[in-house]
Amino acid sequence: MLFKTITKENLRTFITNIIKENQTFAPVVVSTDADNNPIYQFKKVDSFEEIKINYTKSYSSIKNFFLPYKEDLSTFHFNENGWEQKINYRVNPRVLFGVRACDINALIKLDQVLMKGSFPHPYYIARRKNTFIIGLDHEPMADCFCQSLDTNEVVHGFDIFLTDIGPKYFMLINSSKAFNLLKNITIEEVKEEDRENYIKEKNRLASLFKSHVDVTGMANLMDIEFESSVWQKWGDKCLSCGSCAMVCPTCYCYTVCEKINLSLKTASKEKMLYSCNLIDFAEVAGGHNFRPKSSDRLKYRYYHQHRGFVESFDESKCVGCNRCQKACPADINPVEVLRDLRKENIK
Amino acid sequence: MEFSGIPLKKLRAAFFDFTSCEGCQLQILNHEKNLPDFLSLIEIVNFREISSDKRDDYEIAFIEGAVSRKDQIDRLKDIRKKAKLVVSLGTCACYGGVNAIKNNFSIESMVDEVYKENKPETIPVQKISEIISVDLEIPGCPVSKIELEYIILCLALGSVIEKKKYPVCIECKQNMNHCFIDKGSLCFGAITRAGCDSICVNGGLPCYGCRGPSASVNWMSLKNILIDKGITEEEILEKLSLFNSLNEVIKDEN
Amino acid sequence: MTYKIPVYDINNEHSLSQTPNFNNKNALMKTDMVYQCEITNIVELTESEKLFQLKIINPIEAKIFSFLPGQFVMVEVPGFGEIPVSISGSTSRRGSVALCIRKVGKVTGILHKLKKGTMLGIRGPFGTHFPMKQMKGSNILLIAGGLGIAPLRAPIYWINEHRSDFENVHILYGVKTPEQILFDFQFDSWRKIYNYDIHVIVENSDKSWQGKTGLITDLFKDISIDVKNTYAIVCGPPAMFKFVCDYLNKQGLAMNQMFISLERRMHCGMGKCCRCMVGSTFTCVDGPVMDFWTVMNLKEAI
Amino acid sequence: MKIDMNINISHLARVEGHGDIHIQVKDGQLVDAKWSVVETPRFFEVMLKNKSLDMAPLIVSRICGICSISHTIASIRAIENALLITPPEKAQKLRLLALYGEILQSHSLHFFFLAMPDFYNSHSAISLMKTKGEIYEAALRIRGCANFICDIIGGRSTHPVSFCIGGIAKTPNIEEYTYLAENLSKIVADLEFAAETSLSLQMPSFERETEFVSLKGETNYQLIGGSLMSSDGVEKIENEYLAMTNEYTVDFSTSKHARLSRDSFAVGPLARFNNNYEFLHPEAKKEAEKFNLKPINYNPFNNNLVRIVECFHVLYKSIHLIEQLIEDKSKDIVSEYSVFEAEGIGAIEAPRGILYHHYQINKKGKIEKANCVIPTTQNNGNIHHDLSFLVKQELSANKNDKNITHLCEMLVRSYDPCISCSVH
Ligand SMILES: Cc1cc2nc3c(=O)[nH]c(=O)nc-3n(C[C@H](O)[C@H](O)[C@H](O)COP(=O)(O)OP(=O)(O)OC[C@H]3O[C@@H](n4cnc5c(N)ncnc54)[C@H](O)[C@@H]3O)c2cc1C
Ligand code: SF4
Ligand code: SF4
Ligand code: SF4
Repeated sequence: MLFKTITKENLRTFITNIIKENQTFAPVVVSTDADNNPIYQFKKVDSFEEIKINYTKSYSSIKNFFLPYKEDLSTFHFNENGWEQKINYRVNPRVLFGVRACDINALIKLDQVLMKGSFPHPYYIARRKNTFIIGLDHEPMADCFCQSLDTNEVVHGFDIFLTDIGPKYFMLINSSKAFNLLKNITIEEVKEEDRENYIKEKNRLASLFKSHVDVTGMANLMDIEFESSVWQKWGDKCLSCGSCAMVCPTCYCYTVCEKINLSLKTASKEKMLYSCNLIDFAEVAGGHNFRPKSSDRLKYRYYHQHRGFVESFDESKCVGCNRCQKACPADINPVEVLRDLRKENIK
Repeated sequence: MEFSGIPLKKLRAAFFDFTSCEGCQLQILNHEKNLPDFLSLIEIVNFREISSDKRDDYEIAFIEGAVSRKDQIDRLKDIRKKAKLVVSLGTCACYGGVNAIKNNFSIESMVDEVYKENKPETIPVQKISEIISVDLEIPGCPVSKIELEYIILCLALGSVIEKKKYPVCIECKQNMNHCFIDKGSLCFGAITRAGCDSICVNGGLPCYGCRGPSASVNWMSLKNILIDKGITEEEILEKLSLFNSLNEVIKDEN
Repeated sequence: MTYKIPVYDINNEHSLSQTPNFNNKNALMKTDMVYQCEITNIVELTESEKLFQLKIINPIEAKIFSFLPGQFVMVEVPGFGEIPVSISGSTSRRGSVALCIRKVGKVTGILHKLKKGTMLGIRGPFGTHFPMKQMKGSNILLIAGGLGIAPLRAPIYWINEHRSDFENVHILYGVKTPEQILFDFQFDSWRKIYNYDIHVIVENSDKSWQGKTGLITDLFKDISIDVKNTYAIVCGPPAMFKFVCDYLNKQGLAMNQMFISLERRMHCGMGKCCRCMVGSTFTCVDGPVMDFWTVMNLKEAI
Repeated sequence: MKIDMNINISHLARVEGHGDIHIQVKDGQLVDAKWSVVETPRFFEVMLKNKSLDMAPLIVSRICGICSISHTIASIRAIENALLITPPEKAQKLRLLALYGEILQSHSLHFFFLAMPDFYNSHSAISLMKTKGEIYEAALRIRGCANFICDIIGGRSTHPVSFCIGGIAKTPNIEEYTYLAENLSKIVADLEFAAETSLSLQMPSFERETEFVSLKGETNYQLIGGSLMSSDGVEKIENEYLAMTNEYTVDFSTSKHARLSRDSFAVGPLARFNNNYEFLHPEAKKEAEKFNLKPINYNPFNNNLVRIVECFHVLYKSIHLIEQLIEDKSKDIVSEYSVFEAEGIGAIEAPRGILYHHYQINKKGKIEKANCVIPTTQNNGNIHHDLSFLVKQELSANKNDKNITHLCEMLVRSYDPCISCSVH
């Protein structure tokens, strides 16, 4: 990793030029919520001015640039002799600008499952390797609890990461691709005062967290509290709508659906992101459902995050972005669920 | 005919309209790109709106619209006798649809108000399955042509027709919409069966449930959520009854 | 000066141009590329079950494809879907895959319409297998409920092909009604040629049925087992294997000497879609074959 | 020759909804000719009672699946007129564009799929597609593009979702505009090809002087709001629509009839053409000249050709409007409003003619009373009178019953009646 600084003016020029030559996605305002707060999403931008650089967090996570909601795994082409299967992993390079630390950490978690271990997922790898990520530090929102999950700091998984230190940005450069691009613009060596400002800023950001949840020993607790009434309590609220998993930066489960083209000449095998909260997630032949109740399914989502994933990778799958609560019509709040489980809410 | 080892059957289909806006029938002619392929999968033997040919040897009868007059009942029974497979096409046929709002008023006062003389005969609105047995329901106001294409293809191939069990919210998220409930308004997407690609929410309108309930409905929770947001029970009921499609959901309430 | 991000074409990676080898779990490969197979034979077993004999067309793929008893493949019917099916044949017949499939829904329904000569696809083998080598020198109890006999055919063939490695072999098989009995045309050869002891029991019998009536556990009265030197392989619905294994455990058979095969919904076979996760275990990668101890330690296994 | 003939067509095909034709001739003399609508009434006006305002456009959209955009816009306009809301200009432009889309969609549906088979002695477009492949490929592209406009602007081509009281809920992005503009430019050739082919179509010769009612063009071919006019010289403002329609019931039809200066009047493409010819787009005028059409034209069969003329008009207008919209960077698309006791009328030109929605709103913002007057309702009387005129003309030309039946069907179709709409 290299450490440099870049002036705000130069960053603007840099990003403007990147936008000119690459498909670039960055946060823009798309709506406002009941309290009149802006809602942001990563959308394709045509100029630096469109970007809301001081955005809070995007409503949907950036995982969908790597795991699209829907994606053709392969296509079948029918002919007189039968059929032929075709697979293509080609992805055009694109740039994501303004990605938060927790979201980059979420990608690292996905990398564990989808790039390493058994049966690496070529579709994901193709997207991951063709996405240039420029990260950006920010003040946490009141409901962000990434600090509790150690995901508010990044050390890898990005190309460039920026921290605002007043007149300029402190810059972490983490790929040769990034290094080559930066040759186009003036960047500066880190000076003593920059380092001071950087550390100060980092400490300031860390001190701003208001939401905390203790996840130590959570993995075992999940097993111990498997029959807990807490699940019933939250399960009664849950609408089994799957919104949480759709916006979550690390939920990756899916369903597969095949479609024959009306012409009967081709068919496609489509992967669609699913959610373990949906009623037929664990339904098998014969109609048996392993998780018939909404509370079973809600529990399972937490179980995968705080036990299953920990067992495999020694860390939780949740990064603490709290998008799931924002997207949940029933306002189910992961911090409250986990606290309930720790019996911290009982006075 | 055969498709990759599977026998392919060109089904003789008829389309009939009852009390409706005929918007669902219109969808059959839409999605123009696929229309020639679509028409090659079925043989249309009766479709008054676009053809003056009329034959009674149909295997599948697609019924659009609800019942709102006595003579329609006999017409329906006759269709049931002739068809091997009866399909309710659209929300009117499956649930009564917008027409059923009429059932909140007394027939007599209604007729009096609109017709001073030459008063027509009319009965309360009923869905098709209240009159005859229905083999397949394809709700939607209007039906989604893409879904209809899929169903016709399944019928031609003799394959199982899979209904989505999950609610509209999933599709709404796929379309990266901001949730109406987070905006403080009402939406029934969380209890409505997906398959429309959340087309209403994409366009700026909440989902009022034209496709009927999804496979897992938690009405009590949704109702509490809406009331928490400051939406009145009266408004919830008004919107819930737009299509007459979510009635069974409220029944659970008691 | 350019700001263009270079393309990284993963298609150029050497391993992606190779024929996928699903036994090499850690390699980057075209994980969704199927082996094309021809249906060479279809045996109608009952009204709802058929045995499909598939032949892998490409000789290289036929050579790569090797499996162990208990493993499964993902069967692809292009345009309709892909489903997990246990391999129900001998491990020694290279390039040939036998599948016994019950008609329950969309894909299986279409499979039952297909004729000899149709092309299908398979991916695999996936999952864990029965530890046949570890069982060497022991008595073997093969216990099947209903369709559970399908995955048992692989160990049945294996044991015969290595007959001297094993002691007594008992097959206990329970079904609901007599018509549902599968593979009874093979029972004679299994008894006489393979030298297995076979017991069948039917839950609801009719006049035509000459044999025993009752629950599968009733069959234990007819055999004697040496719990110290026996391994059990149990396949069937969750309620059945729990019942059977609990019984055997009470008789003194150790939990880790009983193996069962779990069924879950699966869409990939590779630990990616999460549909088959039980607690934190992937049935497709860490299973479907597990010993009873492991299963009992999984939340919501049954 | 003194002939007897009874023509009874029940549920006329290739029209929207259920209508019957009855002709009775005795000794070569016409005894009775009836156009009777037998559609079941749905009582939309009653359904609207006590409904919240935002529900009104959604409900009335379901009056008709083919012209749902027109109903939605008319409904919203009635509410906006009542509550004195002026939607932002951009929203107004988008609504107009959607209406263009609907006219193109509806006209091309009618011309190619419902009317065209008559001219080739065919029963349906489905069979005609096999022999007239080229025309139908063009027709499908035209319709595809028309539906695409509606999808993009209204969120969906049938029962739009993006129109709201005060404006519009979303605007297309640049990519969508550009794609739309490109597609529209592409189908110009298709439409020209279709028009070229239509030159050879023989419209039956028939004329009956009648009154034509439409919105009054001041500076353009008026489609949304403004004042009302008739070719007999009547002029009214939007709010006086009742004086323009004068609905009454008849015993042989569930749909009402209407009259103004004469027994009946006509609305629709030919009425607009006759009343507002000067405001047609020059390219549309050129087309009209090719068809030898000039105002004032009294042959209802020419409605068919005027549809093609109007297609040219809306096509060129749409292309132009999209250019303007691309330039229009304003973000203002919805006007705020408050509710009070009020009454409002919205008049617009639907594909089949002038359409009125009229609501009384109470102080709680609920609809107290509603009235909708549908184009086909206004045309029913005219169709009815045309029928006897046509039969008489053909009888004196010694035509047989087969010929007469065919012509009667064609006559009704040329009005493109939207029957379920008329019995709302
Ligand atoms: C390891 C394993 C081995 C199996 N071996 C055999 C075998 O040897 N013979 C045999 O007949 N069956 C076997 N099955 C079951 C078989 O996979 C299902 O019957 C099949 O997937 C149903 O597919 P369908 O499209 O016909 O059903 P669908 O129409 O999709 O649905 C019918 C039912 O099957 C369930 N289902 C759908 N897809 C799957 C899936 N991918 N996995 C599990 N359930 C699903 C649905 O939830 C539904 O309840 C095995 C399953 C597993 C997990
Ligand atoms: S579970 Fe919720 S808080 Fe955790 S990463 Fe997912 S969306 Fe964010
Ligand atoms: S807007 Fe409606 S459909 Fe979309 S997520 Fe919210 S509740 Fe679900
Ligand atoms: S979003 Fe809701 S109302 Fe709209 S089409 Fe879908 S199901 Fe129907």
